[in-house]
Amino acid sequence: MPSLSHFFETFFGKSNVFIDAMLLTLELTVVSIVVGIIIGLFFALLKVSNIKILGYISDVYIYLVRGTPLIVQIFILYFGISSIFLLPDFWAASLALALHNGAYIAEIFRGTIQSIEKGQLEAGRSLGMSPALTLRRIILPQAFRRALPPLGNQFIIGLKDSSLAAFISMDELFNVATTLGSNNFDEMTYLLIVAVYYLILVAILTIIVNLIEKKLSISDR
Amino acid sequence: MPSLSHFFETFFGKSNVFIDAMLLTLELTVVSIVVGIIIGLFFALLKVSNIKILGYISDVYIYLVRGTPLIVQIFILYFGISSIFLLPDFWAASLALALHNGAYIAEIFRGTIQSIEKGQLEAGRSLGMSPALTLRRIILPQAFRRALPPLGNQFIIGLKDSSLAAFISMDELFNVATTLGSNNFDEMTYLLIVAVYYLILVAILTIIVNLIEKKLSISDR
Amino acid sequence: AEKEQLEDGTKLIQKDQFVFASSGEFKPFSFVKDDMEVTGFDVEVGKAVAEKLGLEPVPKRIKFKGIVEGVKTGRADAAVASHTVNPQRSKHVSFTTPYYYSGPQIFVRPDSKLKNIEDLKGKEIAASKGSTYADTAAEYSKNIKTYDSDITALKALSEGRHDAVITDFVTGKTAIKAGFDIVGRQLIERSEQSIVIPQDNPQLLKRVNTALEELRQDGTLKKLSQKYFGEDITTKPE
Amino acid sequence: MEKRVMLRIRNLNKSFGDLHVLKDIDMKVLESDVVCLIGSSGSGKSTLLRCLNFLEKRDSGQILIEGEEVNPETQNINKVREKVGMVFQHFHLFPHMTVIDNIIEAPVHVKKVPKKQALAEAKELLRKVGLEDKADVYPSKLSGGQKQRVAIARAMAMKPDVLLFDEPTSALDPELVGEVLSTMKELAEDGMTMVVVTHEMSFAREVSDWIVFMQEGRVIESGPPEEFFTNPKETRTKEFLQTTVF
Amino acid sequence: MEKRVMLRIRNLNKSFGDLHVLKDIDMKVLESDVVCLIGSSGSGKSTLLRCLNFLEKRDSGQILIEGEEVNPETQNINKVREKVGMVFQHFHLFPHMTVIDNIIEAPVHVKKVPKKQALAEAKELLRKVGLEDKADVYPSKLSGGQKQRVAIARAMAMKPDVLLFDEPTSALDPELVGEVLSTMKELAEDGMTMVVVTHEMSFAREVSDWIVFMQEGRVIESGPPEEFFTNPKETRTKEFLQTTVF
Ligand SMILES: Nc1ncnc2c1ncn2[C@@H]1O[C@H](COP(=O)(O)OP(=O)(O)OP(=O)(O)O)[C@@H](O)[C@H]1O
Ligand SMILES: Nc1ncnc2c1ncn2[C@@H]1O[C@H](COP(=O)(O)OP(=O)(O)OP(=O)(O)O)[C@@H](O)[C@H]1O
Ligand SMILES: [Mg+2]
Ligand SMILES: [Mg+2]
Repeated sequence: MPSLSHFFETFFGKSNVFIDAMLLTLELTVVSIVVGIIIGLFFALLKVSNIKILGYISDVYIYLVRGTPLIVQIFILYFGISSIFLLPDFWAASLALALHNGAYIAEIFRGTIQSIEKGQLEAGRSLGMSPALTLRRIILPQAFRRALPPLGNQFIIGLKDSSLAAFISMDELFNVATTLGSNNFDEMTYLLIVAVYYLILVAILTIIVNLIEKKLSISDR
Repeated sequence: MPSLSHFFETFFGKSNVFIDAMLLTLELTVVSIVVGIIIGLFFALLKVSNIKILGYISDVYIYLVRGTPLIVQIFILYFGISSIFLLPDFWAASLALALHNGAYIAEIFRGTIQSIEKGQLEAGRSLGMSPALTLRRIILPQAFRRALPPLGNQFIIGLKDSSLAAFISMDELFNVATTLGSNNFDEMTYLLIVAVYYLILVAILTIIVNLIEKKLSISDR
Repeated sequence: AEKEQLEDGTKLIQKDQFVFASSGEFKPFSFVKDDMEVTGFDVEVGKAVAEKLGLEPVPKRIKFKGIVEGVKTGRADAAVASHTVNPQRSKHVSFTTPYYYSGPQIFVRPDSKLKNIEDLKGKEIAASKGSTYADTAAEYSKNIKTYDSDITALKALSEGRHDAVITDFVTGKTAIKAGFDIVGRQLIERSEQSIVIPQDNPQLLKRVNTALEELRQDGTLKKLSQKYFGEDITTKPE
Repeated sequence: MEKRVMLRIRNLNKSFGDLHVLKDIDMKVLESDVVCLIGSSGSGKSTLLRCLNFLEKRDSGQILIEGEEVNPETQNINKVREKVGMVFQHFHLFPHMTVIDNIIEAPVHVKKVPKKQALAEAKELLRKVGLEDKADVYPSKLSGGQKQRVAIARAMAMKPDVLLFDEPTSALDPELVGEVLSTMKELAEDGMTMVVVTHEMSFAREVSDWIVFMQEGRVIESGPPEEFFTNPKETRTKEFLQTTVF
Repeated sequence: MEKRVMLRIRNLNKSFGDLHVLKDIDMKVLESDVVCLIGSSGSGKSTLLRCLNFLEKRDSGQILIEGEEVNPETQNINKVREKVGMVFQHFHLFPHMTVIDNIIEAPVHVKKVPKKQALAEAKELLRKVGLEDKADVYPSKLSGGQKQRVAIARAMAMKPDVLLFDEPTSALDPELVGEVLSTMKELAEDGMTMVVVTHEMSFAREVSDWIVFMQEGRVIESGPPEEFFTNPKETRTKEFLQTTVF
């Protein structure tokens, strides 16, 4: 275990490097969650589409993602994506994470879409709105609102999962810790420092998620 | 992408290596979940103990685990454990994973213990049973039963998470894939093979969890 | 963690074993055979050292990033893993005398115009994480990407990612032999590779240095180098 | 002057799996008439209404609106629905929109009415149902009776030829029933064609022009209210009227 | 022969936060008497019973069992509880144990009665409550009345000196109330000392030796049932008896 003074010296001495890494961690997380929301919405819609074959496609995607470890997916997707088209590193890494997040987000949306009572759909249809219009104007806005708290949690999970992008050359927090750490033969100090960064980020996000939850439950009254 | 014939050739040709790795994956998972159950039960009891300071200790443990990525924990714990006492590799890796699983399992138990109605405790107390005896004979057996389905899910998560033990020298499925893969300059084939192993394991476990859930819901009637 | 202590003060995890670590993902220095048994130049050097020490050799694979921390925290007695000596590292661990001399080389795709270190400026360079090659690369460009293993970095290069990889010339050569679509360019510098021993074990350091000297004298090191590289990389180049 | 036939149903049949819910329904609704559908629970009233609005698919039979046959397989069903409005037992207002946005939603997005005009018309409708002060309020802030009146305004905003009501007051607290019924009476007086499923017999007697009594998926008896209530022909109708509180 | 005083309460006070729930309660229960506690909802009956069993902590006052003061701070509360059994409104059987295991649980694990003996006694108790055929059944398979009878047997298995009942029949379907009340009557006839919170006035009148009437945390009136029901002294008692259906 490193001494406290050594820990703080490194913590503050290298803070610019860590802050850059933290920003990359946040960028990876935001992009992979935003893209994951698009992917997740797409597969959730397949699943609730009433067309069986589309539902199966969605099932297979979700099963593949939920049935394998993220680290395996990251390696396969990163190199798999590369062999199809050459995205810049950041986008390849984000897409790999997004495909992972997408499966979990698809499940979130499927749940909240199905939680909207059938009467809402029927009210829209009875007013002459097409299925697509009803979905877009009536169902999805409500499903999105209900999805906010679980999406917040998925964001926190995604933040932590982004650490595995270290293995595909992203200089995010964990990568910086192990790279600088093993370069200096002093991994423990660096690992403890990034752990502190993660703890702070997660604490802030948890507070935000709780605020959203509270606000929604008040405005639902 | 590897050709299908190459994939199957490797899949069956190296099956003994993969099966050994799969067994290690399962051993790591079982041990880390069983030890995690003990740890989780301990912290759940701290949390429901009505002694505030013990509850805080439990909160801190859970926050530390839930607030940092598993890969960071694994590195810190594995080396941290080593610098305190020298466990054999397998046990150090299992303990690192168990400390992670333990936090999630603690939350599971806290939830199911608190879900047992207060009347059960009062009935035990009114019969002259001590708090400890009531806990052991009345509350915990019921809490355990209710915890079975979420514990099953945690087992599946733990199985996938055990892939990160690759980074602390366990030759489980993912490690075999990357090591053999990079030595043969053929990572994709090996990664796809272990993905298949994980998919099969997760599918079997999911069926088992669903069976348990069904059985419990029938006997609850 | 408490290790067992021999009469002369040498500390070992098991008193009759020499547990040494390598990554197993650094062909041909360390790699696994199809039964997952680890071998390679580093591993055979480690085994030879163990024999000279009169101990049972126990090779152990730890992913490259964790090797040094593994040695420091007592998961292995030493690392025989092609670690390059540098002064900063010496603050945290002890290095033996070098058991081979090597150097980083620039690797690019065959169609690349990039030839030498001057051309590296502003280019995207990949290297393996935690290696000194990442530092070397950083001297020429700000745009560095790191991977868990050299092979992965070279693989990414051959698939069209990054402009160059800096890695050990032997590793590059092996990858080219395995069919990677890359070529070697300028050899950048010379470096010394040593066995890593924890700092609190001076007696072991002394005994391993003695063993290495014996292996140099009786030609074992040279023989191993010939076997793996077809040339002797164990003597200091002039 | 003879009234036009607004809605004509011929030989309508509908089953849910093995359950034959509507059996050879024949029925017509004249322009600006109020037709009340009555019958005991499970007799198929809601299903019939939902077939008229194509929320359920009929198995066989014809539905004609203003003399033209409507076939959801070959025609644009949304166009047809613009002519037939529906008010539900549980209102089904859109909770994420204000009252006025609920009302202009369909005119603006389906009929492409300019927003300004839609807003003006919506305000007029709100005035009619007595809720002009609630325009910018969210539905969760309204009482049940207010919700149902907004739902009526929302349906009216599409200027339908026929308005269908499925037990519009049975989810309301008793003291709120009156305000909804009087809104419906006003609509009837304005000449709106309405088909109302209801258990409010006094409303049916007072407001409707025609009563249709259903049992077990069949139309048992129909006629003008005075005759129906005072002198029912069928024994099953008599039995039903005896067990019903007025 | 004078009856022994089994339970004596002096000056008992209890508050929940600002809410003063029990005010200077004074009361005694004689050996083999049945005391019925009656009073309107919220008057503090359950709280009093729970204080007697130390499920709630009293704020001040004394509780004496067989003449000895009981103080949970200085004495082993579990030992005291062995003397005082409790039957709850909602039974609280242990769902993961069979009926017979529910009954022997406390004797075996608290009193360390040999399992064989405990089983024999439990069978005898089950026979008494008329459920000998349900020994190996899980509680979820029993009706409410059967559950409550098992709960009584479970409490009796500890051979308590006093048995407390908190509205033992008010969670039951009306047709199941009788079987529980008759089990309680038999217990009374066997000489069990019982304190019963109940709204079953006919049971109170017929079975009890003493009635205690509470209101707003105070004992308003107490006396033998004939006197209490036919000639209450306090106006508040009269009012309560008038509004209560017999
Ligand atoms: N979606 C459905 N699937 C299967 N059966 C249905 C469905 N909707 C209605 N039914 C059945 O069809 C029959 C007629 O139902 P319907 O709702 O039309 O009756 P109703 O006259 O409106 O009764 P109520 O007065 O209770 O509303 C009932 O037996 C009902 O159970
Ligand atoms: N745990 C508690 N915390 C706060 N207040 C309580 C608690 N338990 C009971 N009370 C309050 O104490 C008062 C007396 O409650 P108690 O349950 O003793 O009444 P009761 O006579 O048994 O009524 P009922 O006939 O409804 O069972 C009530 O106002 C109740 O709300
Ligand atoms: Mg209906
Ligand atoms: Mg009570």
